[in-house]
Amino acid sequence: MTAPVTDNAVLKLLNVESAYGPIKAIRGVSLQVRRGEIATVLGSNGAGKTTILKTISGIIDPRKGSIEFKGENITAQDPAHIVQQGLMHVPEGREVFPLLSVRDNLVMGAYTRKDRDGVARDIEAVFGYFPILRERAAQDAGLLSGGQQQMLAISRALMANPDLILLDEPSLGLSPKLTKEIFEIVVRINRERGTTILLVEQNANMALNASDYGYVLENGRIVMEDTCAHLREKDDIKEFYLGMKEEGVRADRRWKKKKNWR
Amino acid sequence: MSQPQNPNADVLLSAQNLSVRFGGVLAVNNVSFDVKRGEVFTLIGPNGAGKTTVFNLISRIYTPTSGTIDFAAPGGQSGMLRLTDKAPHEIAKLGIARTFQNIELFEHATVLQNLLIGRHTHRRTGLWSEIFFTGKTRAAEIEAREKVEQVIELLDLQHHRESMVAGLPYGVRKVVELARALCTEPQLLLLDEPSSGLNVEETDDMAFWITDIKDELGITVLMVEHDMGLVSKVSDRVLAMSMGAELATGTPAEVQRDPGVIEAYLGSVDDVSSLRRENHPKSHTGASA
Amino acid sequence: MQLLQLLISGAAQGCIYGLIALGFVLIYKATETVSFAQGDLMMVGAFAGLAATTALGFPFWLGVISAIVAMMIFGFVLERLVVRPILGQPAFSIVMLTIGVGYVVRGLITMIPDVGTDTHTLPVPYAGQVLNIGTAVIAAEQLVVIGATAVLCALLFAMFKYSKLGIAMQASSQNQLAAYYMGIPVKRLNGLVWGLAAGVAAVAGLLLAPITFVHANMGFIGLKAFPAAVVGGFTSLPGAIVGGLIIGIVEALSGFYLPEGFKDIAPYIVVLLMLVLKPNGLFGEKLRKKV
Amino acid sequence: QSQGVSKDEIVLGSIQDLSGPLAGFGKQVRLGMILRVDELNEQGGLNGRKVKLLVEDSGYDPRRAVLAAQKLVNQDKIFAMVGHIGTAQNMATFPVLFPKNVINFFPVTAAREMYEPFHKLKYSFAATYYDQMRLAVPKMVKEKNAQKVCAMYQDDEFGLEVLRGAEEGLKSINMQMAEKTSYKRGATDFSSQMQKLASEKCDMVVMGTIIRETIGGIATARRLGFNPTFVGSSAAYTDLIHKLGGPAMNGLYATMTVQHPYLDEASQPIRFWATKYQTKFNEEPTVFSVYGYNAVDSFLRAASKAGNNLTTDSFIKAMDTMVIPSDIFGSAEMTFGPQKRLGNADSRMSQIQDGRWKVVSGYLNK
Amino acid sequence: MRFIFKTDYNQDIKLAKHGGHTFWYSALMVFMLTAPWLVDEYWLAQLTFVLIYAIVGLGLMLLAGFTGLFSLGHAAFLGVGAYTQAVMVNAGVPFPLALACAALLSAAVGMVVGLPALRVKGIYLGMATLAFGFIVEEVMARWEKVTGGNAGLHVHTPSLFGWELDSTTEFYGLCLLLCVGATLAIVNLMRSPTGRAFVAIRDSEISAQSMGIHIARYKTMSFALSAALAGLGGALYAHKIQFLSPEQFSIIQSIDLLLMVVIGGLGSIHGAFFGAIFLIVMPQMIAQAKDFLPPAIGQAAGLQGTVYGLVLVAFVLFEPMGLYGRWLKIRTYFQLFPFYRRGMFKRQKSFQKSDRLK
Ligand SMILES: Nc1ncnc2c1ncn2[C@@H]1O[C@H](COP(=O)(O)OP(=O)(O)OP(=O)(O)O)[C@@H](O)[C@H]1O
Ligand SMILES: Nc1ncnc2c1ncn2[C@@H]1O[C@H](COP(=O)(O)OP(=O)(O)OP(=O)(O)O)[C@@H](O)[C@H]1O
Ligand SMILES: [Mg+2]
Ligand SMILES: [Mg+2]
Repeated sequence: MTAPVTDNAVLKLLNVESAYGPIKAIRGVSLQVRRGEIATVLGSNGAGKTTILKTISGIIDPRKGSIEFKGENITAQDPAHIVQQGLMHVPEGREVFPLLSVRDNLVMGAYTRKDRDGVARDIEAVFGYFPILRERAAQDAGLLSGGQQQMLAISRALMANPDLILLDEPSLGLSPKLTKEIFEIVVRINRERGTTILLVEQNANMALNASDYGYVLENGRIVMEDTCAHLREKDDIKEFYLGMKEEGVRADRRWKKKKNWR
Repeated sequence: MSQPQNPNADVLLSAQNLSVRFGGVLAVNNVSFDVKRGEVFTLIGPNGAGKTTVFNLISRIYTPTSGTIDFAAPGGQSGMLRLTDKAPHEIAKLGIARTFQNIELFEHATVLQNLLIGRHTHRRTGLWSEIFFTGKTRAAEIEAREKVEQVIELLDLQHHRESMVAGLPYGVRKVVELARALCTEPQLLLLDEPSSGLNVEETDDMAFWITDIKDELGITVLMVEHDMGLVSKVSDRVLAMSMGAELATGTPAEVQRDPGVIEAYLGSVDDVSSLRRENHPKSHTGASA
Repeated sequence: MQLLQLLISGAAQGCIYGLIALGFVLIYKATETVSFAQGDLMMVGAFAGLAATTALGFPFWLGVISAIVAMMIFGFVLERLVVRPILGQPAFSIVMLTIGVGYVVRGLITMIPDVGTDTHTLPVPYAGQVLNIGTAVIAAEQLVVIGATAVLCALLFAMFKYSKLGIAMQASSQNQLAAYYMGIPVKRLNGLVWGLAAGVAAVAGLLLAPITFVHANMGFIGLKAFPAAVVGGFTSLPGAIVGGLIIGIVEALSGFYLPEGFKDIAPYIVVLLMLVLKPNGLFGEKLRKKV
Repeated sequence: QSQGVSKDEIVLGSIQDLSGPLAGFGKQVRLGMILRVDELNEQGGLNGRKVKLLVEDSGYDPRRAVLAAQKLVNQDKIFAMVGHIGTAQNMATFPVLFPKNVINFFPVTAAREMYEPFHKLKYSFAATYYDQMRLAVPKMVKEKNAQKVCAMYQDDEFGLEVLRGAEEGLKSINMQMAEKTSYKRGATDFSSQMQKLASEKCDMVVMGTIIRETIGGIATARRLGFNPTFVGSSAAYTDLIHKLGGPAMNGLYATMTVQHPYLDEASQPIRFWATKYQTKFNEEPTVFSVYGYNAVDSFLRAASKAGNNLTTDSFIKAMDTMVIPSDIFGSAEMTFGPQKRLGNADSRMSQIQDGRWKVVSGYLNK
Repeated sequence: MRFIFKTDYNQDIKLAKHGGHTFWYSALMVFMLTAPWLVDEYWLAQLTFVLIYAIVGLGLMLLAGFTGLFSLGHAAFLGVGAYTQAVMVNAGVPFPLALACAALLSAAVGMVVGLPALRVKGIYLGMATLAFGFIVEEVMARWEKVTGGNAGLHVHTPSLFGWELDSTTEFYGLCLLLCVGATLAIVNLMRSPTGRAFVAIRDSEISAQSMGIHIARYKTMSFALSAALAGLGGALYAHKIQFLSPEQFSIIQSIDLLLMVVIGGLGSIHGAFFGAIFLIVMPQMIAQAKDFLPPAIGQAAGLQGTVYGLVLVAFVLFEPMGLYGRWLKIRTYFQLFPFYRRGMFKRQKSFQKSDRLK
């Protein structure tokens, strides 16, 4: 069964501006994610991708602009409230509960849910995706390896059975095999449950293949947006994000680097 | 203390039959390897294979349940030092520096201060000289800054010199951590997933840097990495681990061809187009318009 | 026989420390801060009981219950007014805050004309009765403390171990950011924790009142409960009770067998020994950051 | 001309514990002082000078007492410090007062340091705890035919003074303290102490205790079935003992210098005074109210004797021949001289009978 | 906004970063030197207390603010210093020698306390130091032969070869001298490897260790230095207050000291001074202010504690960075003057993380 992509936007950002103290991290970002689609934000280091996601989930209060989720204005709301509306965020840097067992971490993922049976079923489901978590179910999450924690962080978000998942670099620290698997799972969840996904990912190749629509962020501004099919064909994208450079360009860059260096 | 003889003058670090157990988990299981002077040696393996644990054993955060680690004595002396007999803070002094998988910087300090802390092993001043800030201390401070500036220039960090680490994006922090490790002027550099969180272009830069570190600075590199592109580009030899045990060793190409490695680690050949939605949604105008 | 009486007296006193330590552990487990106001909340609880039974003329049990409820509300309000605005600041800010709150609460109680500076008794129905155990005796007041401590400890233990709420409280203390990401209403839970802690404090205050009297400085006994919590491990509820018992018994024995002065510092010597020998206390988990 | 005295005003300072462990007492001393000051000012003052009383809070902390004294002496320019509470607190302020020639008048503490070693600016009124116990203990031993005298005392200067007095008194009748045990201020558990005394089979226990500890200690002893004769100092002579401790306190002896002003006291002048106090402040007076009242009263007597030209020197001169007669509260006559800075060393015994203090002896004199 | 272009490493190391610094600190020094002629005796005495507490505060700042080790028993070091000084001066030892001994003995005690600190952190360290504080207090009370026990100990005026330092002004001069010296010492330390090692330990022990920092040694050193300054402050305190008794060095004093550095602003040297000013001036202000209140409130028992607590709570609520943080904002406001925007210092939401794992 494949859920169709519909036209109405679940998430809408309008001219959002966020800052850390005097430093503006994003400057007037507008984007929208439609129900059932996978959208992605590409951008180099420090472009402000994480900041956008944090602003959406209420961890940062924007200076300006508004954020709408499922038709409700959630600008600067309490993060817990936003999650209760059905929005889940897989943060950069895992952020597991280090002194709780793996199982309790998963239970916390389902905090907003009332259906015990559904939760039990979903725990089995994520154990199916990542068998290592079942093995370590009673271990403190803080003792897992980096990649295992990443699996836990993703699983924990799935436990909430949300309408929209914000994924911040899900493949961070995962083995090539698992990276692929993770994306397969993400796509599967999108297709089967109709969960909408907003994805931030350094592995642009994966991201552009798995997503439907993409935004390119530079210095806190959106500079390009299009369907991923189109983006994949653009030369800039190919060069800067997919690493398909001609040898000449590459050597040139190498030389520039080298020149600075005695 | 027994002074194990260096069997091979080329070997900088030698781990023999390392094992470590945490409760029921055998995180590292009888692993042996040698890192030769001047090479880039890479550990790969599925998540939870025990790669970081090997690093932690070398930097003495953990003590092995069994096995030994030896390190060629600094200053060109013959013979090997038994690392497993050393205290954790002595490791840096011997010339081993490392970065961390989850980034462990001094958050409430500037980049410059972080790098200066990296110079700690080269400290020459005493407490009293520092309290009175004598000429000697001043000279030492200036010298430390000169060294730090060289690293800043190498890694292009000028822009961030005075920024607080807490406010830096993930990618920059990775570089700062590398810079801090370089400031100790190590013989052996341990890099735990240097490219995670970097995009393709930045990963490219990282590859250049690692090559430069090896070639120009003559520093031996032991690294853990998941990006096979980077691994093939810079490593001389690769050790693949799985479930704590050794899986395969060899050149990057050899290891990548190993069926065991493919099975446990690499997965099927890269074809990610299968992820695409079969029927593309029709293009829509963005909200930003 | 001497020894038996000493052990019994020590254990009874130890339960008092344990009871107060429960409050510390509750707050620590759920918010990772140490509340220096716990002793003062206890004092306010005792005064509340006093007000209910004497000024308002409630019957004893009604007075006790209304005092506990009033204190829980007070805890809620306290959280809302002063703790919530700085939620997310380093734990140490909150420690300072509780010290400030302690000062204010003690000062305000002292300022109540005609009541604040005096010492009072809380009339309890079981006052003055004693129970004979062989040749040793134990006062009814102490017996009640022991019983209540056991019950409270069991309840709180079950909450943290098995209820989603209790786990969520621990989760928010370990990683507040992640707790928000999970949709855990951290603020509301914090309010609940402070309410509960104030309730526990009120219970302690009411139980202690017949033993130590009600006065503005009765909260200082909290300083003896710290050692109890540390010995037990600070994160373990049963540990708090065991720690309390150890401290109480050590105190009783050293008061009897050792030279003058040792009784007062014995708890602290035990703490220092404990921290040197077993830094995380008897039941504290051994923690290490994985890098 | 001395500081603090002007044409129409005399400024007096006092430091009380208004927020610490003795806040209850500090408050009452202050009210007692205010009562007397107001009486005077309503009558037009002393030689046309009104008295202004400044009270600071020390929280029973010597450091804060010093800061408060600095404010009073150097900023407010007080003429004298009157009725300052606490031994250590007083001692700590001496170096602030004396260089500025400010008198420390009738501090509310019965420590010997308040008049010894001699200093021309020290005046003390109360029989010291030391003297109280030195005289009371031998008398009680004889009366009760006690064989083993023991002590429980607070581990501070106050408790030690009681202990030392009792030991000295025992020496005078060739006895020794059989066992002694101490506790820290604020302690709530006295079981090991009392068990220690019980196991020694003490038949008289000297209590170097104040209020809650007196009650706690005696209650614990009674529970353990240990019933010696308890003898306390004037610090334990307060109505709180029987009000809080209930019937278990009956039988406790304590020394006293002034009588507790019960509102229904048989003595008419005390009843009148107590009612006045009650009406003015809406709370019942205690011995501490009396201490405060008396301190100011005695000061005024001396100041009035010093005449219109009130200076520190003239005040001291007036005090040199001062005799303060016995008052309504039953304190003994006080006399002062150039070298005699303690009013008297007399106290009486009283006992709690049927939930109330009763005077049971005349003045104990050497 | 001031931009500083750096052209020389020395510029980075220099204490005064620009002309403004030089000017203002010189002005402050001039004021401090002329203070005896500018302010009356009462305020000079308060100023002396401020200097003494600033010295202690510098030490505690080193420990708590820079090394991240919170001590709940710091009054014990103050006490050790004070009693050492008192006993030695009373025995006729020249006071500079006594000062040195006070500082050294405190430092030695600090090292001993540092021992458990090597294994415990956070709240456990707080409890260890708290326990230690109680024990020292008890020793001061029980060791009557030396300390005079609870009866207390009078301290003679400091004298040097027959010259007595008894006037308020002279003693103020001494305190000023020592305070400036202590400040320079700490400032120097903080721009040297040792100071950086402290900060490193505070932020991440594991990575400090991997940078070659001997955690145990530096923690002990931090304790020793901090205790030495507390001992020095204690010695001066002994002279200023002239009467010592054990309860002056109780947990209340320890908490006051901690409040001082927190209210001043953790992690800044200015903070120690701001905190000291606060600690001394605040109770005096309350005492002064209550004369203006209606007597029913102004004279009520407990007022002082209530106001003190309220101020403390208000500080934590509205200025968690302490007085120094507030000062920075005011300064920035003026530097930026016409361009200052509201919200510039608006705090972003912040989130607490377990510091059981560090
Ligand atoms: N806590 C902070 N304080 C100050 N500035 C910050 C903070 N966090 C982020 N910034 C700044 O905001 C900008 C955007 O950061 P953000 O983390 O959103 O980047 P990003 O696109 O997610 O980068 P990365 O790919 O490295 O994760 C950066 O320039 C960074 O310096
Ligand atoms: N301190 C510890 N206590 C218990 N288990 C541990 C501890 N440290 C590591 N482990 C376990 O040892 C195994 C190896 O962990 P390690 O961190 O070395 O993996 P890794 O190879 O670095 O994986 P990744 O690529 O995901 O970072 C994991 O299963 C982990 O859960
Ligand atoms: Mg990011
Ligand atoms: Mg790893």
